[in-house]
Amino acid sequence: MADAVTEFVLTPEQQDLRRAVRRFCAERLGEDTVRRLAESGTGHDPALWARLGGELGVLGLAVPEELGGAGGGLVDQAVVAEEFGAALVPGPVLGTVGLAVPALVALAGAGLDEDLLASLVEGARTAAFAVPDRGGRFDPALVTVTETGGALTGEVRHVVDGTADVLLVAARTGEEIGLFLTDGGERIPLSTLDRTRRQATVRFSATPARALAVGAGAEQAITAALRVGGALLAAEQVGGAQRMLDRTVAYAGTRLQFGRPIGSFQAVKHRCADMLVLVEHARSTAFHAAWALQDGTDDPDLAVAVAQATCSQAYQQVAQESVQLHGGIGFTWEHAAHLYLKRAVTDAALLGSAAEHRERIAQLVLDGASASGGVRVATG
Amino acid sequence: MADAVTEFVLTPEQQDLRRAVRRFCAERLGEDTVRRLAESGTGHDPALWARLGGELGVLGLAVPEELGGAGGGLVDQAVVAEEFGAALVPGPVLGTVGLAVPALVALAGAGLDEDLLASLVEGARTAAFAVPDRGGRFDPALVTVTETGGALTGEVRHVVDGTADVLLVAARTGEEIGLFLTDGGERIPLSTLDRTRRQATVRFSATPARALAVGAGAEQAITAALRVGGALLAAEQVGGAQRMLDRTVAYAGTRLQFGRPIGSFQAVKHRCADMLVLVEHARSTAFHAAWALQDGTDDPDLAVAVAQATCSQAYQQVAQESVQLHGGIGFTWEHAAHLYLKRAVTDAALLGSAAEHRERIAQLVLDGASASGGVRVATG
Amino acid sequence: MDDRARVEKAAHEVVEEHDPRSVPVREFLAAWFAAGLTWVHFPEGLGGLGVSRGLQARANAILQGAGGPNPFFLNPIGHGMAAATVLEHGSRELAQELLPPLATGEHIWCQLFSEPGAGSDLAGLATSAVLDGDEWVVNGQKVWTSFAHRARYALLLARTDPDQPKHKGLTYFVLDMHAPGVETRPLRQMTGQAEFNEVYLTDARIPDTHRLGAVGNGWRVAMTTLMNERSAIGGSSSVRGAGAIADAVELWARYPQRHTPVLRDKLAALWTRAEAQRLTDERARRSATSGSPGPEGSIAKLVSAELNQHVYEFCMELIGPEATLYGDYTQRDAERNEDYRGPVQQRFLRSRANTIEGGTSEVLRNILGERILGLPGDLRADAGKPWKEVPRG
Amino acid sequence: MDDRARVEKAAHEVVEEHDPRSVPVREFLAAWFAAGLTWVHFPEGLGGLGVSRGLQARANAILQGAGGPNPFFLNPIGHGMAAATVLEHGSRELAQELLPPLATGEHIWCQLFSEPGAGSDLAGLATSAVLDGDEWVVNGQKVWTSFAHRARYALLLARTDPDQPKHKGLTYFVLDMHAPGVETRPLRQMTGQAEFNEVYLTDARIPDTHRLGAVGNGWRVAMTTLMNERSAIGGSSSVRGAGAIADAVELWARYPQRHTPVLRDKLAALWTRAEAQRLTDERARRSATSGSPGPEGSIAKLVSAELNQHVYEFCMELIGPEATLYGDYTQRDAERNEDYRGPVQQRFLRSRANTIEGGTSEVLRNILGERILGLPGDLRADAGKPWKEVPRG
Repeated sequence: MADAVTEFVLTPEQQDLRRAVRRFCAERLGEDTVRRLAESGTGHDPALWARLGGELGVLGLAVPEELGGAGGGLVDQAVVAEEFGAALVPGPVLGTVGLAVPALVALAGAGLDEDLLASLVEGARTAAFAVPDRGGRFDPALVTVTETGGALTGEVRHVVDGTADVLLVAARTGEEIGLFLTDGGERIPLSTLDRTRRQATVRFSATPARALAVGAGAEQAITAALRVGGALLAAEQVGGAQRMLDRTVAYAGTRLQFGRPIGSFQAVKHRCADMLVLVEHARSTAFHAAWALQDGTDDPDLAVAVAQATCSQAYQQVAQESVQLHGGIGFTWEHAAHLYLKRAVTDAALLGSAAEHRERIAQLVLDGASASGGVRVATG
Repeated sequence: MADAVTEFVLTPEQQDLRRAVRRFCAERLGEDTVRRLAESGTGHDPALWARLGGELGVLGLAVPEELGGAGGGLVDQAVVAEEFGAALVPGPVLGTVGLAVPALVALAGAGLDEDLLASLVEGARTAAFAVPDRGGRFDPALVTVTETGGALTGEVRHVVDGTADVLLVAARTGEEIGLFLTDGGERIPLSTLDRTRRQATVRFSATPARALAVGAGAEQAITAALRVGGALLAAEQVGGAQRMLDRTVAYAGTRLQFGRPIGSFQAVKHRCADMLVLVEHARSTAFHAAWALQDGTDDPDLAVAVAQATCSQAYQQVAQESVQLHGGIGFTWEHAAHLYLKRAVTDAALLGSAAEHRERIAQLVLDGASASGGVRVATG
Repeated sequence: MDDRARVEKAAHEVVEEHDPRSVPVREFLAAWFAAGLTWVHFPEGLGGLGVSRGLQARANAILQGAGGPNPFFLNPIGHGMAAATVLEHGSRELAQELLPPLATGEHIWCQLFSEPGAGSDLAGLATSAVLDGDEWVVNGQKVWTSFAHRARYALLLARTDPDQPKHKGLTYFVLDMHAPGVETRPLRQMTGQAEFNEVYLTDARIPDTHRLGAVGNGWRVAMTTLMNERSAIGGSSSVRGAGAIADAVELWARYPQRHTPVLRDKLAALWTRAEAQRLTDERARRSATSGSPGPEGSIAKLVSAELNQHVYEFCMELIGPEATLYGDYTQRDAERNEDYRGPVQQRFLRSRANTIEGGTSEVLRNILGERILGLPGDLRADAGKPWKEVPRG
Repeated sequence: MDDRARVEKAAHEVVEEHDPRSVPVREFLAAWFAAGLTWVHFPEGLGGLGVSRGLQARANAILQGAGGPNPFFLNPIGHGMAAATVLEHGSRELAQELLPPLATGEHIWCQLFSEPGAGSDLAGLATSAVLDGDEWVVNGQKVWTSFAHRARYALLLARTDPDQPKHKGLTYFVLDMHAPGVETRPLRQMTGQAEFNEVYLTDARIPDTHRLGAVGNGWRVAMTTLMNERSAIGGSSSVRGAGAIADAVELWARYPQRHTPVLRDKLAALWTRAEAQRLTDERARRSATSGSPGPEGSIAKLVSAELNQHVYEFCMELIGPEATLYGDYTQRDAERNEDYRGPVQQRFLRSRANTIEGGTSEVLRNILGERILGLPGDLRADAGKPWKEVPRG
């Protein structure tokens, strides 16, 4: 204890950051705005996005200053992601901030397009990450897009924020995997369950693209991006779950049935207590992952897998309980609960399911376990 | 509906039978007696057993009259098993009534030892079933005892009631499996978790034995016995779970904390409601299995697997909840809850775990499933 | 001729004289009613033959065997709740007026019980009915009403005496949904659909002859209706593997590339639970001595609601990335007798209401604990107080 | 010299002058106490140096680095609960008398709170203390007492005014366990062991100087003790994968023939939950502004109790048929500072008490709901009533 920066203890600057983002979201991204954008064609307001990048400056907090970012750490960005998740901020939060920007940062010195990175951080342009994953980790065998002569051919499904201005695309080039940049390709928007987090199928047919990296450099950048994306997605999940818990507790404290607040019934109170535990666990694992990636203090694979396994389950469970404890009103279109439930279901399926992350955890902690000493078994 | 004998509807005779057994257990096999026997060397009182077989006549209800039994159906025996489970009757209930007797009945006409069967039904002798199973079903590959020249060699572990007078033993004889009868072998009692349901390791070393059946006949008898044993074990589990539910409800209705019965708190009341559902499900599946085996009205494998998967989980869950809802007193040696918990844990491990039975259910209902029509998936 | 033969004879005559495959449905059902086959245990002249309720299954079997419709699905509230309530608590004249068009589906019925402020605490409802001459004047707002936009009549529970404790100040009415002051608005759900309605009552008038039961006796009358409702919602199919679990098994077969041993075990566990509940329903049905729905309905409702949710959660996990897609949120007014359940993602969302509608799982666990197990009731904040003094909101 | 340097210097001096590897434990701990290192935040002369509690970790690190004992394990109730309570609520003379032998482990302490009729409802306890001159005469029965058979002193909560509402009529004492009228009997558990005791109090006498806090103020004094207890029970290890989950992982490695993908997923889920709780404990520790245990302790206790149970349920499933065996039910008096946990079957049985002892999970969920989330309290049957008029049993 008592290090200058202690894991889990937010600095005063980070607390200010949190308050600023929360205020911005409350003023500019209230539920009405979120609903309006959710029902719009693109699901996204470029002007608002530019304000998040410019005025507020919270889209590239972990990007080094020399690359046009704020030069902070991933924990800063996680603080922002938590608030974004709480407010259900629509737009390319995951595609651009969660995946594309970290990939570009990882490519620093190796083909990095600094102008692009700066414009993404400013919110002037958007990007998505057209790289298939298996359980949130990169598997070259899944790459079906091919590159020949500076052009891409193939299809990637379920690209989050896939209608963004530019795409980072994993493609086979000869025997290797490369990471390519293109603003082309056919973008076929999908009809998503969560209209605040859009996806598209992306089709390339001799689409011109520029190589950012090939071989080990490309794979390292992809792996880094998927890890950061997993940690930031977990922070978003924490924010959504906390917001649903808060709203449920507020409702249970004021809604009267049988002449008393429903929160005075143990059936309701104890479920809220269980939601509290879920949210606390989610927050601990999400921020531990951000700290571990930022400071290199833990196995990044394990930290992210624990966060994703925990947060995906917690958010879904909390959102479902929230609907239940609101009763009929929580099932209506007018109430916000379903917006969070749909986000929770969506986030749980992105960058690896909880089951897939548990499998990774099992590989890391069980497969090498030894049976030295310890617990005995009575053998009759 | 409206058949002469409807599944799930007990006849007046079966209801009388239930009352008679319940009365006998209350008078002769109360908790003090059960505890005394549990702490005794053999865990079993031969005189009491003989009264169950003779005076009460409830050890061979499904045995045809011409073989010395009552000529009833398996449902009659399940009614008795439920009461035995409720009273934690010690002695060879599973080994003799659940497994050995059904095996001998299945052998009718093929080497059956009628005198033996009659003496088992009368409670004059006891038997156990030294046949390894995998998930409650017979797997010839597990048989390691071998027979040559009328003598057995090998070991069987975890034989329930393995210190019984005689053993039915599965053994390899040449290329085939045979079912053998012996009163020999070394019987090594195990120190069991549940002292009312004993086990032994049985070792044969050129132990004389008589062949009851060899080949298909032996395997059919073993399969029949394991199915009947599974159904009767499920009925015992129902009895134990119901007894624990009843005691818990009685306690919750009278124990006062905070000036009111603890059962008036939803935290307690709702757990009792969940226990009720578990017990009701267990009863439905256990008696369906008995009816299905008795009348051939359902796939016997499926009916027994559903009963075992359901009852093993239900009994353990109910017993654990019962300890919890009794609070500290339920954790003491003096209170009966632990006797039932230990029985529940034991029964869940015998004749296949719930997980193994679920695997069997999956084989039967999922592996052949077809995707015709039905539910669509929104594909964006 | 015994009752069974009498029912069979009457049923065979109707289907012979009015081939349900060719005669218009209402005409056929009018003949079915006239023959006393709609509810065989009802009195003669009111759609019945005055015989045991158990014989209804025999009549229905003949009806279905001849290709006839299921009258219940044409008018679920009418058949499932209204008919028995009107018969038991209305005058014979009222029953003669209301039952024939109910039986034929000419008059669809709905139920006006729940209110925004009275969900689990239904008896706390606030809609008022005040006597004015020989008419009652009704004001209030009802919600979660199926079929309201198509219904001709409603079962209405309203408060007639706010000075009484809440259960004692209620009265039960039949409301003409075409009366002035009755306004129906669709209520959109998270699925995008509007399966239910809100109903606003503004000085709507009901003749006193359309009161069911005595003034102040409405709660007792409503209990019959609710028992029937829970039984109807909870009653699982008697066919093994049918219902929600069938969706999961079909999806399992369609997504072999998504199979894992863990999902396989999960689905087997769900299937086993569905089967255990099916057998429990079957056991309750067979061992029931009376024909009226009892507390077993509460077990069925509790289990099937939670099971439905777990089944569709499983389905969403099974289909993986496709769970993040959704066809169409365009608002549509869904009706129970078409396939309103949609693709599996929609079924998942719809299942979230299962543990709320028709009695929350929390209320049902209280019922199981108190009415079946005999545990003591919750402490009550509103016990014995005049309704108007109990805090609401 | 700042406080940290002062603590470090004192600690190094003690371990240099009294090598904990060779000096008898009590002698060493007496020197440790004299140097003010037992509880550094306590006043000088009472085992402390009057510095920040956070520096205790530094002192302990030096102690353990030199191979010294963990004083807590030698006297868990004494260190975990009694010391702070005596310091805060006793006179300085009393603290000077009681703390040195407590610190060295010469006097083991126990806690006499729970009664057969007062479990979750601890404040409803019935043991009476009546003033007779300058002594209190105590009668009653206590239960679930660890270490009672070895203890010299007990923290006792007794009722001094039955006419007050239950929380207001309690007073807190230090009881000499060697006094006449104090009888200790082992209480056998389902494991066969007797880890706890019943204590019967028959006209046992306590000098008024051994009262902690004012007459009638016992509940407030007890709250400090209980917060410390919950924190001590619930506090999980800060080492990843330690505790109960380590047993499961070791068994997993020892039973490869029993591996299935379903069990693998289950164990991974348990491990993940244990890790999430460990991180949550860590987060609470690091962001705590005060050094005293807060409501986070209730989360830790709730989660670790249920997790322990699930871990040992998993172990029993993993070992299959061997779960049906048990070494030895012979009654033994177990003590917390030896390995009383035994083989895994015994640990499974022992874990069933985790959700009862030190606050049931039901009570803890109420605490989380009310004290952390701010939800309204349960309706109370005993609010404001004199204790003697509240039904008990």
